[in-house]
Amino acid sequence: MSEDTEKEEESLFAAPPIAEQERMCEAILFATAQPVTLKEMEARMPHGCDAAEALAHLRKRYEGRGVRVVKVGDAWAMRTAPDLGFLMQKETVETRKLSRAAIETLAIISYHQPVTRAEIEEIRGVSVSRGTVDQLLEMEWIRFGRRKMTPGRPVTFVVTQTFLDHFGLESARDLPGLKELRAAGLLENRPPPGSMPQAGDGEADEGDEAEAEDQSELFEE
Amino acid sequence: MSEDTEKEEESLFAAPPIAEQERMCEAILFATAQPVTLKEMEARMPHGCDAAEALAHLRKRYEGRGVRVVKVGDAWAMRTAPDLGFLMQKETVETRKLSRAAIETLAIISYHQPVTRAEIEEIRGVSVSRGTVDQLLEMEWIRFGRRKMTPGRPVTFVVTQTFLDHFGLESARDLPGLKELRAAGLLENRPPPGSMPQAGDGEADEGDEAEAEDQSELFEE
Amino acid sequence: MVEDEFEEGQARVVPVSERVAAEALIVDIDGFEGPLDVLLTLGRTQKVDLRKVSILELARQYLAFVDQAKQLRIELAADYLVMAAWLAFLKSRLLLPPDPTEEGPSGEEMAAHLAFQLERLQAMREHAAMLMARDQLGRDFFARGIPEDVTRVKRVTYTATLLDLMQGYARIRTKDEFRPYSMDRESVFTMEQALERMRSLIGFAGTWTDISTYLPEGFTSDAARIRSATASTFAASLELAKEGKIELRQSDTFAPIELRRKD
Repeated sequence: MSEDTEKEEESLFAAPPIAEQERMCEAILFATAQPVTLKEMEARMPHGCDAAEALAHLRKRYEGRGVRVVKVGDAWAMRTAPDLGFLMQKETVETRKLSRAAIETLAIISYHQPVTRAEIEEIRGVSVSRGTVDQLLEMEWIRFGRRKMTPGRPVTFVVTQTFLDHFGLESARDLPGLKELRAAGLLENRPPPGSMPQAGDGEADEGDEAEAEDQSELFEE
Repeated sequence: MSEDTEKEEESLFAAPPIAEQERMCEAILFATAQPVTLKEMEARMPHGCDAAEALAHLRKRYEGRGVRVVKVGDAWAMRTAPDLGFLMQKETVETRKLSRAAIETLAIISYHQPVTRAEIEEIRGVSVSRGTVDQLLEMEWIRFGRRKMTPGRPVTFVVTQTFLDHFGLESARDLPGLKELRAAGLLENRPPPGSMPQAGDGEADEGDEAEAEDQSELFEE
Repeated sequence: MVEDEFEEGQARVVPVSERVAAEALIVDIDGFEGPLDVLLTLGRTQKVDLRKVSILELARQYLAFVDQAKQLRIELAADYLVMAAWLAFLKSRLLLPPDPTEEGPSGEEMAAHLAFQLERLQAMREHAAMLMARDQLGRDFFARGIPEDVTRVKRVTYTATLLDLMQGYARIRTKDEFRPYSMDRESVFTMEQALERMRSLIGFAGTWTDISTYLPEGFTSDAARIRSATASTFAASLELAKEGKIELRQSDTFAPIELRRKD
């Protein structure tokens, strides 16, 4: 191979000192876009260099530092130390308003707890998406209450202490009633003509209308 | 802002030891190809860290190595040592060949910044084509500076951090031969006596104020 | 270094023999970047410090250059000719003794400024070359080859206020009470109704009659109903007067309005 003749030619010149070879390895590993094999490294370094030895020195030098020399397959690369991974993340916290569907569901749970999903749907007049309930559970504003003693023994939802803390309430009973809401100007209309729909009246089946509304709920999220 | 409360919270914990901070700076600089400002760095490091001090240590540590810690404007970066460029033939990116007009325009902007188009034209004695400026803007080597307080409020051009990074300059003050040029009065904005023919007529007569601004600007950067 | 680059630039457009003959007579003016560039080249042929260049000699050379170019029927750009004219003027100023009554800068001042311009351009060219000769990123030194990008972790937290909660609840509980808005028409006597009523009555109005007597039954006691009926009856009267069916009169402001059939 031509490499051999080259070797003979170049062996007239001494290889650079090992410290210099280490510098070279360092620069190559730093700047190359892929992990580099020893062979590639030596091909790029002046003749007579011992990439393996230079690399061993370099590895040692980087021990315990913010950057490490790591083996990737049969090639070498430099990587930031794993314990500093947190520096490579930039966390941004974004606060968003709860969707209308979530607020309404939460409101119903807080006013009617313990309340089943079917009851929530009846009061809202639209079905409650799984995502909405999951979100509230995840936020730890609601939790499962005990099952209702009705056919099917449906689970109920109740609000949590986290919920009370967030809204500054001693208990859910402190929530203002409809009359007070009206007095506070939060209700514009006349009192409801009939009595309030009773919780536990059973699952009203959702018509097409409700389904259509359900769609809008999804979009709101 | 939430940042403040976070800060207060975290100030209860002591900042990591400086050696650890150095590791962090090392990892951050190592990971990115772009220069990172002190502010960005500290935003990513735990509260109470002194990135400037950590960097001073780090810079010293990398002295004479295959990779160096360099300052670019008000940011920091890691770059391979220039004497090892020969190892990196594979990484060499062929930059677009700049025309003589573009090179001269770039030089004029870097030495005279902030400088208006009319001033560039006066120095070169020819009008500056749109394409030349566009090319330099596109390469992000120049950007618009603040407008000059002269009639017409012309826009000015200044060089960018990318420019400094590309030419390995800490700041525009480190431009080669800047001092000598200034001493020779060749960076002065000398208004022509009487009616010297002007290329790109117009804002030839800058006030003394503008002149003073010119000079100080370079020192400021 | 700059020198080399510069000469190279010329070599592209000028045969060597011609350049040797007279460097000033380069006819392809496109090879130059304007008159200042030509002057700089001419100045450099004087092989002296630009600060000590003979402006007189320079002007002479430039004028010869322009002259030659014109003889070759090369279309000269206006700025070349403007420069020629200005240099001719400068030359005259430099040669003639200064006229103390004449205004404006002296020949020496103008010459000094030209020398300054040439020196500045030359300096910028040299420094441009110095800049380009520096180690450059991606050529002599390199950035990180495998950047580990900062991953942006976005954490979304949701919030709501007590007001949101209560309003939400109120919204649900009052949904059934919603009634589309429609005008309550019970106390309204429309103009159409008034017109219809009056058409059937004016046949009997042979004499002047107060229009208030035309208010319909049931609209004479409740104030709101009186208002509505009065307004519509009045409007209907105007309409009938317009049609020429009746005449209207009013003796005084706020006096009763009276109508009479028109025959």
